[in-house]
Amino acid sequence: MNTTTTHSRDEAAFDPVLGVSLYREMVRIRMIEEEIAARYGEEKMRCPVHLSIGQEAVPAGISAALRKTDQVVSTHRCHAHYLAKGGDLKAMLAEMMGREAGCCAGRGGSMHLFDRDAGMLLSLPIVAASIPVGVGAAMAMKQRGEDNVAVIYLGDASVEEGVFHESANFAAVRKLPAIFVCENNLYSVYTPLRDRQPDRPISELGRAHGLHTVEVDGNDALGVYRAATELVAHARSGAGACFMLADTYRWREHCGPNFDNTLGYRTVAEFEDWKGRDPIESLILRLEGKGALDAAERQAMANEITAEITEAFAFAEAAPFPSIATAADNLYAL
Amino acid sequence: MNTTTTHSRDEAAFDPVLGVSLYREMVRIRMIEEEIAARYGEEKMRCPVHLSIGQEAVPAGISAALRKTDQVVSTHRCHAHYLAKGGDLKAMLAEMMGREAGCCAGRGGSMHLFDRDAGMLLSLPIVAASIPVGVGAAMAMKQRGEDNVAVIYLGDASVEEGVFHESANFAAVRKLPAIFVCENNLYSVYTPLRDRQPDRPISELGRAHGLHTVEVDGNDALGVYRAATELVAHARSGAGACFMLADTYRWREHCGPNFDNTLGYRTVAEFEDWKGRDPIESLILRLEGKGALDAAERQAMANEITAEITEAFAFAEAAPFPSIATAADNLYAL
Amino acid sequence: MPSERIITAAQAIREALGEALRDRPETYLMGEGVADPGGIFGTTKGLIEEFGPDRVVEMPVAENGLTGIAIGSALMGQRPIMTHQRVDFALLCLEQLFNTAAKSHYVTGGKHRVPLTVRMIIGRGWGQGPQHSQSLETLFAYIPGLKVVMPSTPYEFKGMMHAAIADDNPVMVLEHRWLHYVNGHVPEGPYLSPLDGPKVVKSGDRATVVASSYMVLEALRAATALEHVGCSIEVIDLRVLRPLDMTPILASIRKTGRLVVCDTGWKQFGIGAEIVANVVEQAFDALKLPPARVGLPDHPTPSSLPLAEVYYPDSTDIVKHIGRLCGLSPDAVDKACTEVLAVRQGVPIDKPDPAFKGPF
Amino acid sequence: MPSERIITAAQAIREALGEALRDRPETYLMGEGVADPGGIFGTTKGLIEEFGPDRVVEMPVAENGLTGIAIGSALMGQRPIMTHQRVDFALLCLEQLFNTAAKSHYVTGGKHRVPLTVRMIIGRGWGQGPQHSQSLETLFAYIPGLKVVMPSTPYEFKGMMHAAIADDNPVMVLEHRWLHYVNGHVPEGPYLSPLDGPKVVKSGDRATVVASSYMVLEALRAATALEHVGCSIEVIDLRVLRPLDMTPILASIRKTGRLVVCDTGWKQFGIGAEIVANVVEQAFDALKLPPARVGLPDHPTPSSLPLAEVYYPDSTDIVKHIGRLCGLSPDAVDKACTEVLAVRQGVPIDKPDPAFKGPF
Ligand SMILES: Cc1ncc(C[n+]2csc(CCOP(=O)(O)OP(=O)(O)O)c2C)c(N)n1
Ligand SMILES: Cc1ncc(C[n+]2csc(CCOP(=O)(O)OP(=O)(O)O)c2C)c(N)n1
Ligand SMILES: [Mg+2]
Ligand SMILES: [Mg+2]
Repeated sequence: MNTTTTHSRDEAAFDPVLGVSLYREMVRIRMIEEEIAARYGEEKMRCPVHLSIGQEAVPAGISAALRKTDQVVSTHRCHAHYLAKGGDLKAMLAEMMGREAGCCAGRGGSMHLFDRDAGMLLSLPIVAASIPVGVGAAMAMKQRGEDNVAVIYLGDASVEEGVFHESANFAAVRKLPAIFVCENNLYSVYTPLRDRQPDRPISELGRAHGLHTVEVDGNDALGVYRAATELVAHARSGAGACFMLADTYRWREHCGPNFDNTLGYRTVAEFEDWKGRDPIESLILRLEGKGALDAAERQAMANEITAEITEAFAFAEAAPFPSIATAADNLYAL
Repeated sequence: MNTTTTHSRDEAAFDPVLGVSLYREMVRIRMIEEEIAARYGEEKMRCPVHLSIGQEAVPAGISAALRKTDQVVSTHRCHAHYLAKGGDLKAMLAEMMGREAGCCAGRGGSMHLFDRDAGMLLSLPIVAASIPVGVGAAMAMKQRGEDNVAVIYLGDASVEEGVFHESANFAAVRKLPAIFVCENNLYSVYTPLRDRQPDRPISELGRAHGLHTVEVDGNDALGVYRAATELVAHARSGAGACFMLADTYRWREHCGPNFDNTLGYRTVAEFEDWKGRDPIESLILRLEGKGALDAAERQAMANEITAEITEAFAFAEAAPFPSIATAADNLYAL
Repeated sequence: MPSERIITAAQAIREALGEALRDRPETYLMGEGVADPGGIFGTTKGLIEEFGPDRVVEMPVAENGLTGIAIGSALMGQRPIMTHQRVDFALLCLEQLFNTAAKSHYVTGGKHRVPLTVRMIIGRGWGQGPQHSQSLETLFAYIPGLKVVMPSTPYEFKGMMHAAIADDNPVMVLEHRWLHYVNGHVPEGPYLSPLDGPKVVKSGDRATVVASSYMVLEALRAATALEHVGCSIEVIDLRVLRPLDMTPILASIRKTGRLVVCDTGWKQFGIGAEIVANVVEQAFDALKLPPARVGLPDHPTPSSLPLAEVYYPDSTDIVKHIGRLCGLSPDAVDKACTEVLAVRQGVPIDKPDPAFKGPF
Repeated sequence: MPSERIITAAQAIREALGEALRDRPETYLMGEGVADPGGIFGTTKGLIEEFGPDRVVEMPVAENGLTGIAIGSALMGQRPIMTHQRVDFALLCLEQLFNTAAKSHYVTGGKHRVPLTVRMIIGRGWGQGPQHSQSLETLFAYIPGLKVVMPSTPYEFKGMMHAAIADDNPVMVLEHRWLHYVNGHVPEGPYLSPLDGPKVVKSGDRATVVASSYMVLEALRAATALEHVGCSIEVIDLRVLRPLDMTPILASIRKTGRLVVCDTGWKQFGIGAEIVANVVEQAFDALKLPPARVGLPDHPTPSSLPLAEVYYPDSTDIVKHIGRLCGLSPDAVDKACTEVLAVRQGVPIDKPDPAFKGPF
């Protein structure tokens, strides 16, 4: 384990209403991701997919602390970030199917999800490339006197790219309203952290760059939310840029719909251990402990979400492909 | 001031013989640099020059702890590093005059100083570009089972470039025999540290990357030497990569032979304060305190060095230019 | 006589890398994924087990730094072989490649050598989108001091890999990902395919097609179909983009008088521009008609399948240019186009062409 | 009627930047040195005093990150103007420029806009050596989605700077450092020089010289000397390398039938290759003789003065090519060469040409 948790599960501060909404957000993300996995073999989604199953707590907790006008940037693994920030599900699925109704009009595929109206500024498939873009969004908002913040999602591998450091240094020196959220799922594709970084918490990097830094349990949506609330307030007030380290775990293969524990790059024991810390299951236990959400309510929610997903897939599948006459359009803005 | 000094001046451990040799090294560097400055207006040295006057203690102290087979890489401000590591003065001046006898056969100019025989691997004019090259040298020596170390000189601005972090991370994770030596002279061209980095010691970056890290007074050649000895032993033993932060000060303009305090980017008071901490004068005081080097001995040394410099300039000025027929030579190695 | 053994280009690369690691202690592999179970599309698979983590160096995601590290080790006499799973990622390390690697030999008057091999894979297919599918060989070809090669057959992949590793210069090896699946006759044991320049891979007299990488297969397919309609064209595999040796191309043009250049990158400001300009400068009088270029249209790669289908040129484009240059009848052109399309069997453009299985 | 006021290109740039900062609150400058006493060769001098550190953003040395930051702010509607004191430093940020900036408008189906201006200065002179003197416009010109411009006169520097800032695309402005010293007629107040393509800057009928940036001055100097020996050539300032509009060039070739292209970069795989290839494709029949290219020889810039003297082509090279293409007598060529050399007054190549003081 690469980090310590400073924001622990504080049952006293537990707010059941918030808990239920975080639960719903996480379940919705998981159900969408599982449906993508289930249908991937149909070859209608003809682009790589990087699923977030197991990692739902971070985006759920973060987005609950954000305004619509706050901006988010993401990576190749952007589905959950997009959905949690309020990105349009239909436009996401249409994008993955290469349709004109996709958020990128079919030009981008699954790694370019964005939704301007929702404050999801962009996702980029080059590791760490979206980090400075998020800092730039923070700078723009500061320059324009808007009191919004920018959240920059990054994986544990991103901090190996120099551009993370360049971005963090600038955000710190200019006290920009930027919040770096590092989802440490312990792997970069198949490579474990120990083969890529020295043995120290990743959060040390945030501190060394002068960022206001916290560690959280990345499988505890409420803990993420509480920490995020504090960081967002800090950044929004002009006090400076922040860094959150959230340990979590990806359940499926790096890219694609399957499980891949048989490959041997990680142990089944490790996988099972993390599955035991399922962010959704553990929240159910806590909600049930408060009598806040029973099985019937959960089922009703699931039915609602299923209907939404079914409709969105139907929409995307029926949506037309771009006309080939438009292939070269939008090379230059007029 | 950006750092704390952990290796303080410990008069008990003062070794006069070493002190005299460090003194000689520093005086030689300064006299060469001053002669370059004096002759620059003649326009025989037709390339930019970045003088090290005021910063002599770091290379003197570092090189005293190194073997000939240890490798050094440097930056645009490479004269002192080259000279201290045993680089050939004649080849350096000939290079600056664009002669075939230059260390780069006149192709490179003052920012490309190198001397393979002396273990001066290369200097590069792109900020931070030589940092990974030095780490690569360390890796090669480790791969080949040689117990040499690589010293990587960098300026305080270098740590703003992402490639520093990429290099430090890899050196740490692979426990390479690499020693990063950051000469913090407080400025990047005209820009002070506070406009470029948050308010924390630069050494925090070394620690966050898991490097064995120390701070030294960069104007105390003996202190630098003692710290370097420890770091070199650490790295050589295979215990891992190291980082040294050495605060010091450049007396003349960033590029060129003149003083530039009138420009107003730094105060005369700051300049005078640092001049008062002249690494050479302060060592003289300490040597005199031990009765180790009197004025006559210093004068004799100066005469010797003057003769060497005069001869080297004469050599370089008499050295032929490259034949234009060779302009395209050595594009590819055969 | 070609070897009887038939293997894929991915296997051929893997074999070359294994042989180099075995025979030359100063070699090592470095790259994101070199130690992965999949082993970079199979090209490094299993090598970590045989050679361990000091020779098969899995890297943090830090392309610029690790390139500089590879260069530094090369200056010390090591022979690093670096791999980027996609050439797009190499955009992060151009400063090191263009400044340090390309110029160190020249700027030291020949004293430094940089025996560095950089493998960069050109992505294609399955909705990769604009940032995972570029073909950036032109950028490298522009820089004096680099060598730039693009093998097209398994035999060449192995031989040129050995030659790149043996070379004392920084050699950029651009590998089209779909060529990895292609079969060919490949001898066992190390051998060198010299990095000496273009090669005639099919002779003919009506026109010259200069193609690189994957487009060599498209050109050969076009040539076969054109042969069937009575038009014999010469196909030249460009192989080595830098240093560029125009001799075989000029010789061919002097024979045929007609030129089509096709490469895997954007047409404008691309490889084809230099070939055409060079031919015009040196063999203007031999040209019967203006040369034509086949390349990507002037926009990023779209992810959506129908847009990708029209994005990538193929053998039909070559056939059509040849038809025009050689004055073939519309019927003959149609017939040749129909033939090449039939071979492709309607497989969508985002999947490797099953008919390109070889052996080549 | 040209403005009566004569200022240098550096002053013209500074004026454009100041006007933009004054008139458009969404603009800001960013770059290493923008707030320096010297102000990037005078082009940003004093602006920090007028606009303060939030609009004139001195940056840490972190080209890649700061480029991404500029892009992010542009996506949010700001209009960053970024400056690299040497284009060589921009090698560190090509990933952001080529992937994020160039592709965001296309990949979002037109929803994102990147109104980013990047100024990159081409170094030359005083023994800069191989890594501080490159002319890398070709790299940018290759990338669909970027605009690439190279102004050559003070009037154009100011007008094109305004146009670049007003443009909703990422515009790369490549500034030859020695053009900063050149004088010209420049109106006060903002005006736009459209980024629309090449321009005939001197008309003539014997041959067409297409030149970019600093080479426009060399071409004009050659044209004057050739005029004196009775040979009238047309000089076209390329101005906009991307998107490339060949119309004025093709029109000129149809008139003259002869072409020399000269740019500031390496000849091989350079800008000239595309111009020549394009002309050959579209106006083959109009060409009386094979076009010629003038560019840098195939090696890095040497620092040593005598090597630099033979490295950089100048107006004599243009005169010689024209002499050959137009069949001028050796005497006429000699006379024209002698004239251009006399104007240069024997000043060494590592100092700005005193005779290029203008006004242009
Ligand atoms: C610059 C660059 N190098 C390599 C890759 C290939 N790649 C894609 S995702 C990935 C791993 C990223 O790991 P991490 O940041 O931890 O995110 P995770 O996939 O674990 O969510 C890599 C190496 C890339 N996309 N970009
Ligand atoms: C990549 C890059 N960006 C900018 C420059 C211009 N430049 C040359 S030296 C320098 C300052 C370096 O400061 P520092 O590292 O502190 O070294 P110092 O000059 O103080 O010794 C800069 C910005 C450069 N050479 N390379
Ligand atoms: Mg990860
Ligand atoms: Mg400094």
